[in-house]
Amino acid sequence: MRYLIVGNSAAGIFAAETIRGLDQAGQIIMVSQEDNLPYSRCLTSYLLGQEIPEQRIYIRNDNYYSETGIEFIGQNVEQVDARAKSVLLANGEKLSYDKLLIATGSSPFTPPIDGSNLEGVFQLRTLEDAKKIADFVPNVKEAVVVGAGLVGLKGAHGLHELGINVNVVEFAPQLMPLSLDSEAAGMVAGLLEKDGYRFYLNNKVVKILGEKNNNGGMTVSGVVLDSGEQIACQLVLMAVGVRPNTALVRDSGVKVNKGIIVNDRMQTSVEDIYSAGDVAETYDLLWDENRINALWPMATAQGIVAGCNMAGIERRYEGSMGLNSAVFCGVGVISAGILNLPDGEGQVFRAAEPQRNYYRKFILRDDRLVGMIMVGEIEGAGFLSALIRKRVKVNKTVVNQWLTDKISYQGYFSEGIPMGKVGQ
Amino acid sequence: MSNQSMLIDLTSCIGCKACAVACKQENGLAAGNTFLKVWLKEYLKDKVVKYYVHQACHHCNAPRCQAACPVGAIERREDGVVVQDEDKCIGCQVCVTVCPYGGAKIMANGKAGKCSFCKHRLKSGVPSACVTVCPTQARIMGGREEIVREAERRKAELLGKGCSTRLEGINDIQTKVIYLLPE
Amino acid sequence: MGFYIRPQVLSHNSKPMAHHGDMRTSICSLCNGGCGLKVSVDQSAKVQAVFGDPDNPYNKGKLCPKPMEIVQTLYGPDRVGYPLKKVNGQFVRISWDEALNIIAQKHLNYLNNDGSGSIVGFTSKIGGSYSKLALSIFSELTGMANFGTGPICYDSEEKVRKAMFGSGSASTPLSDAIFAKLILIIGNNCAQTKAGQFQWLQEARRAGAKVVVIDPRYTETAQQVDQFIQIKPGTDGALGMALLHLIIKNKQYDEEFVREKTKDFDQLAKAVADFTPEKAAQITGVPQEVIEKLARDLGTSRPAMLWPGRGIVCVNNAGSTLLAFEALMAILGNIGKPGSGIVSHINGYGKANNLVPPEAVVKPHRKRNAQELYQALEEGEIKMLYIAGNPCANWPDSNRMSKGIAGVDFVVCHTLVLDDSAMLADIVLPAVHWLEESGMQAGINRVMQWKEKTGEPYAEAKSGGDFFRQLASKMGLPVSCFPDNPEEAWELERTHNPAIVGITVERMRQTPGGVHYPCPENGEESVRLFANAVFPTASGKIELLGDKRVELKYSDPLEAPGNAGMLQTEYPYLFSTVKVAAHYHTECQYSEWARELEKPYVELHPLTAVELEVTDGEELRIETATGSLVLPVRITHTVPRNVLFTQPYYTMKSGYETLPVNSLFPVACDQAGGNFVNKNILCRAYAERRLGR
Amino acid sequence: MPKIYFRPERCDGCRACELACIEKHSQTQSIFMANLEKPSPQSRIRVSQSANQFAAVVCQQCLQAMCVEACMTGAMQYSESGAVIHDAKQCVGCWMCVMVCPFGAVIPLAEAKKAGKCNLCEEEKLPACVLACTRKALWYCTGEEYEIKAAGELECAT
Repeated sequence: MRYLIVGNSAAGIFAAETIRGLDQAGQIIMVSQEDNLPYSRCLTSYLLGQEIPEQRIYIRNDNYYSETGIEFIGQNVEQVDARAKSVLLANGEKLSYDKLLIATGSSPFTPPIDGSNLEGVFQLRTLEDAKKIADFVPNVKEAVVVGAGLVGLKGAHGLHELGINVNVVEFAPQLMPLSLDSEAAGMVAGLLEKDGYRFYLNNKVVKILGEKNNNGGMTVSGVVLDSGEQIACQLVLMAVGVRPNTALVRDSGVKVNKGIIVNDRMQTSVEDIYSAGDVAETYDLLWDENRINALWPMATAQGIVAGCNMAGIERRYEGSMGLNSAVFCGVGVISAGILNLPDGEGQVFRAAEPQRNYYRKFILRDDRLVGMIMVGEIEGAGFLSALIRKRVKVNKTVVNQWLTDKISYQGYFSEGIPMGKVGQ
Repeated sequence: MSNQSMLIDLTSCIGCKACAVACKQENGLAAGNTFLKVWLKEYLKDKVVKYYVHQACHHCNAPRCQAACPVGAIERREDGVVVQDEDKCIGCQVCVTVCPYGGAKIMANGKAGKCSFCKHRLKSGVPSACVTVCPTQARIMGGREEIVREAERRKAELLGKGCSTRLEGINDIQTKVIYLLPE
Repeated sequence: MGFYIRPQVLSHNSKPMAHHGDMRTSICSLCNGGCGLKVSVDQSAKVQAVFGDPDNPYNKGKLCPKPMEIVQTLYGPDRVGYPLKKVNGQFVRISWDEALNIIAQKHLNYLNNDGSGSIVGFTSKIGGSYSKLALSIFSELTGMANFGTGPICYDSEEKVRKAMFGSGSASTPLSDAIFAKLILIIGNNCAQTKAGQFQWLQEARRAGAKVVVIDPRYTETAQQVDQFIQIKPGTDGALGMALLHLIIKNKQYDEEFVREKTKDFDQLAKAVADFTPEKAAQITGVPQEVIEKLARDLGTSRPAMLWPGRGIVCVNNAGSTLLAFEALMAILGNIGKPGSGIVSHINGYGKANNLVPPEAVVKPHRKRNAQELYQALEEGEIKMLYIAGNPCANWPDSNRMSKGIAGVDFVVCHTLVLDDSAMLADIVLPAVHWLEESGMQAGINRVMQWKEKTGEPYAEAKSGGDFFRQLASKMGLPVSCFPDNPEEAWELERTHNPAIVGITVERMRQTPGGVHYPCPENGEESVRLFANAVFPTASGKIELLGDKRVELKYSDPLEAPGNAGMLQTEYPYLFSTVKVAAHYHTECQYSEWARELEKPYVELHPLTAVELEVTDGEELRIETATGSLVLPVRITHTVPRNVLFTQPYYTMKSGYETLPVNSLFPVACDQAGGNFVNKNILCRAYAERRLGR
Repeated sequence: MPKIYFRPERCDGCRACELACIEKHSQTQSIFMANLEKPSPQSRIRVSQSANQFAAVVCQQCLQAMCVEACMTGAMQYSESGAVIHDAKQCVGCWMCVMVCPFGAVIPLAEAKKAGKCNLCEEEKLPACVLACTRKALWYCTGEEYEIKAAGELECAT
């Protein structure tokens, strides 16, 4: 059996390791645009901020490919030919496969802003991006980060760690609009502002200004906001979102919506082609529809499921859900599930103590926990995210206690919280 | 075949363990994996009490394993069958530690496993494998009321012979599998 | 660095069976219970699973665990698929042709140089009726003496019964239990040994029968019945004689039947005249009142059935015990009527005669009994052996047997698996499993059922029927004597045996549950023997004292063969084997499931355990005059003091890797001259840890 | 692989396990000094209460551990022996593991910016908590041993 895996991040390597574990004899070929050892993209901002040395960004050791018997090819895959069961590499070479996994992830989206091609405009996704920024920052004092999502804020943090003044511009009225509510976002904003960050909410960059540099090119000198305000800066970090890398499957018959559509076995609409990770649109168990949940834990779980099914062991993927964890100025922030239900739907439990950066919010729908946010004391958060995943009815008195008490696993208790029928 | 109950009459069990092997065969369980374990128990009261324990899932009405499973891999279906989904199981074995009956068991690969009431057979209206083979009617299956009636009848009959027994699963704790035990 | 994936947890533990397979009907050939099977077979004719046949009137779809364990034996790692030849201690694969050539040449050599007596067969029930018939034809053509399962299982029982009634077979089908008023089960844990048919006893009880179990152990059978009588091991004969004494004294016997249909009644009465219940109570440990009550019950409950088990057959005083109980049934008139008689798995239906033209018959130039065989092996009188079975585990003094077999010049083993005996062979031949061959299978209900072939033979496995025919051809023997297939074999057997001539393959196939035998030309079945009260003995009557080779006289098991001459001070305990439902002799141990269900152990009374300073699970070494064995202890109140019980299913060359228990039993037969003894043998025991282990 | 099993019906909530764990994970290795240390050592086993029932929650060494799947730095992994181990050197304190552990058994050590979890006291013969548990509510054994032990404890009611 010849397994071809496109992409060497979370989904790709977990799939490869699963296949290797189940099929010692099979040939595993991994192709990636990035010609290096598997590393964690989530750690690029840590690398940028010099919080970790480069070697720690790699999540597998130096001899990884040879030890696991994976053939690695550092090439971009241009095109999948499903009928011929082969892929076309950027260097013109063709690779055939018996089972193909597309785990190409996603790429930052660059909005059409005037000046976005100037020197000093960056995005932060890959190791290479981080290195490029690192090379550039010695001349930077002032930076603008476009987008206050998790990626933007982590990038901002990296720059801030280097002693750069960071200005964050966000279109929405709050930070992290997809993973926090306004109250928690306000709390995070307060924390960061105290640390020297400046936020421009309800705003967007309409133009990036440039000036001639010594090399004859144009370098960033500032940005113009929608409000008319100008911010002088030497670096712009674009973090306004990502798009799945689906270009390689065009004309292959693989159905694509926003991402590649897969079933609960991670199979695409074309036989023997599987997809997992940020590029795949998988079942979201809270929204009960296919969605992209571009998250590390989902990518690994999907990779394992894909690997099993590719190696002939039928396994089903339960589904994804939104889950985020971040630390701002030493304060942990965790959110999970559905954070904003339409008005009148569900029930919300909330507790806030801004003076000690403590916030908890639990969202119930049909007596089931569907979402939560925890700022500050985050111990036991996993039990709640598991409850959300489990979709069981919960006892409201206990949920109320969790607003202030320690949260702990209840399954040992005979009157344990999760009871009743699983599912919707 | 919904609302099916099972009676396990340990006073009629001859310990041949056909049920245990039928279970293995039916559910494709390799050595080391058991949903049903039959073992001898013996103690002294006013007489020697000797019977074979049938250690397996009782299919509780309020299963503790379901409450304890952190990932929702165990579910009590509408027909009362408590099923476990191997795909969801993460192998924490908590279901095993909370079950008062030793019903959820540690399988050879470390994940948990348990009796599924042969749910694949129920679908086609066939009783569970263990019931079909039992040579002594120690395992029978049928509608809940019918099974409870039969259990009470056997209990009364045994009492008439001076043998006191106890029924489990129809009083304070309700289970789909009812046990008639010698006392 | 650790790992991020644990592949072993990704596969599924259970794969519920999809019932797609072709379901074929067959008959279980393990314990002679004759349970109907439904065998699910896949497209490549591989057996997938075994179920009970709901249409079989005898087991009604119910089953014990044994047949379900088969699939694992059939395709398990121990199964032999190809002929093997031992070269420098290692087995190498050879062709059937080469194997047959070697065997034929060796056989002819020994036959010419050492005589027919130098070649001996050890066969058990491998294959079925086809193999059995071919073997008997081959034996007649070559003068080869055969040792079947008789000496280790039923010889005493069969001989005593034959001497009394003229037929050694069971006289009554088990299904007759529902007509009985009283069923006496003695030395027989049928709940374990005939589990698939146990429902008949339950039905009998529902129909009003009283079931009495006499056993030293509180067995699973004893648990399920109306009365359990615990008796000292090996003293059943005394109980039987006291019962005879009481029945005769109280004139509760069937006077007319005794007068018309039995012989030697006066001698019988004389023999038990002084065997009072007081005396029996002293010997057996059964209170006098209980004996008297049982006699009254027997005297007043007719019809009654007797179901003796190995507990009174494989013992050193079997003959007189059997004589006593069967005479008891006879004088009570419990013979030939519905719900009476003797139940047994012995299904003798006579031999087919004249299969071989008289001029071609070769008589064995030496006759030996089973005991003498050991010496003959040791002294090199036997040059060549055909083994189909596992004598190294199932015959007593297994170490001696193994040594004997190892010393034989040339050993051929026709076998399913590489067991203890096969390992000693020079040529190993792959045998078909009984599910892979059709044939006639008799059962505990006195019926002959046609067992259909279900699976295709594994690899190059061959039936004994084919093997002996092809061997005969290589040896230049008249091949025309041999049948070509199981159907033809049965046709041959039926037409050469007037007792079963009415039972054709077609008739068996068409009759659910099979045909009761004998069934002569007129096609009439005999549900129970002696229904016409005619007995095929010399006198035409029941000879109450048999052929007098066995005396109706109680003999103390401690003074009887195997124990006589042993010092009780040195060997203070008794040692016995008892069976479990998951195993049939040593055959099922190649199933992983069976090994998981049953682990060997030795049962001890708590006080015996205290005396031996062992607790539950600790290892105990048991020693007899012939060997020693270490087993974990299971303490139980259900066994008498000073008696140790273990099970006879484990061997060295299987997953158990335990010395076969028969190595502890001496080569001893009871007075009836039939059975080897595997119960009530003196032993000593001590905690294994004392040896510093 | 042996691991810690918790038998809920035996626990009386004495919290000896927590204390023993704190001592084990302290710098001073002193049950008296441990709580005075900075950063204060954290117990990896936590006793929780519901009504009058108690339960000790500790890493269950899941076979398909959610923390291993969620860890974006590769710090959470399976050891050769099969335990779930945590490589503190690799950990950046992102609390992804805290976010997913369904038992809440991964402890965020905020001061150290590292996750902390039960390591079964790998260098000891028996985990400290198991030793400390007087009610024998914590068992340290393999799955097979657990099955045998637990079957032995089954009430007649089975």
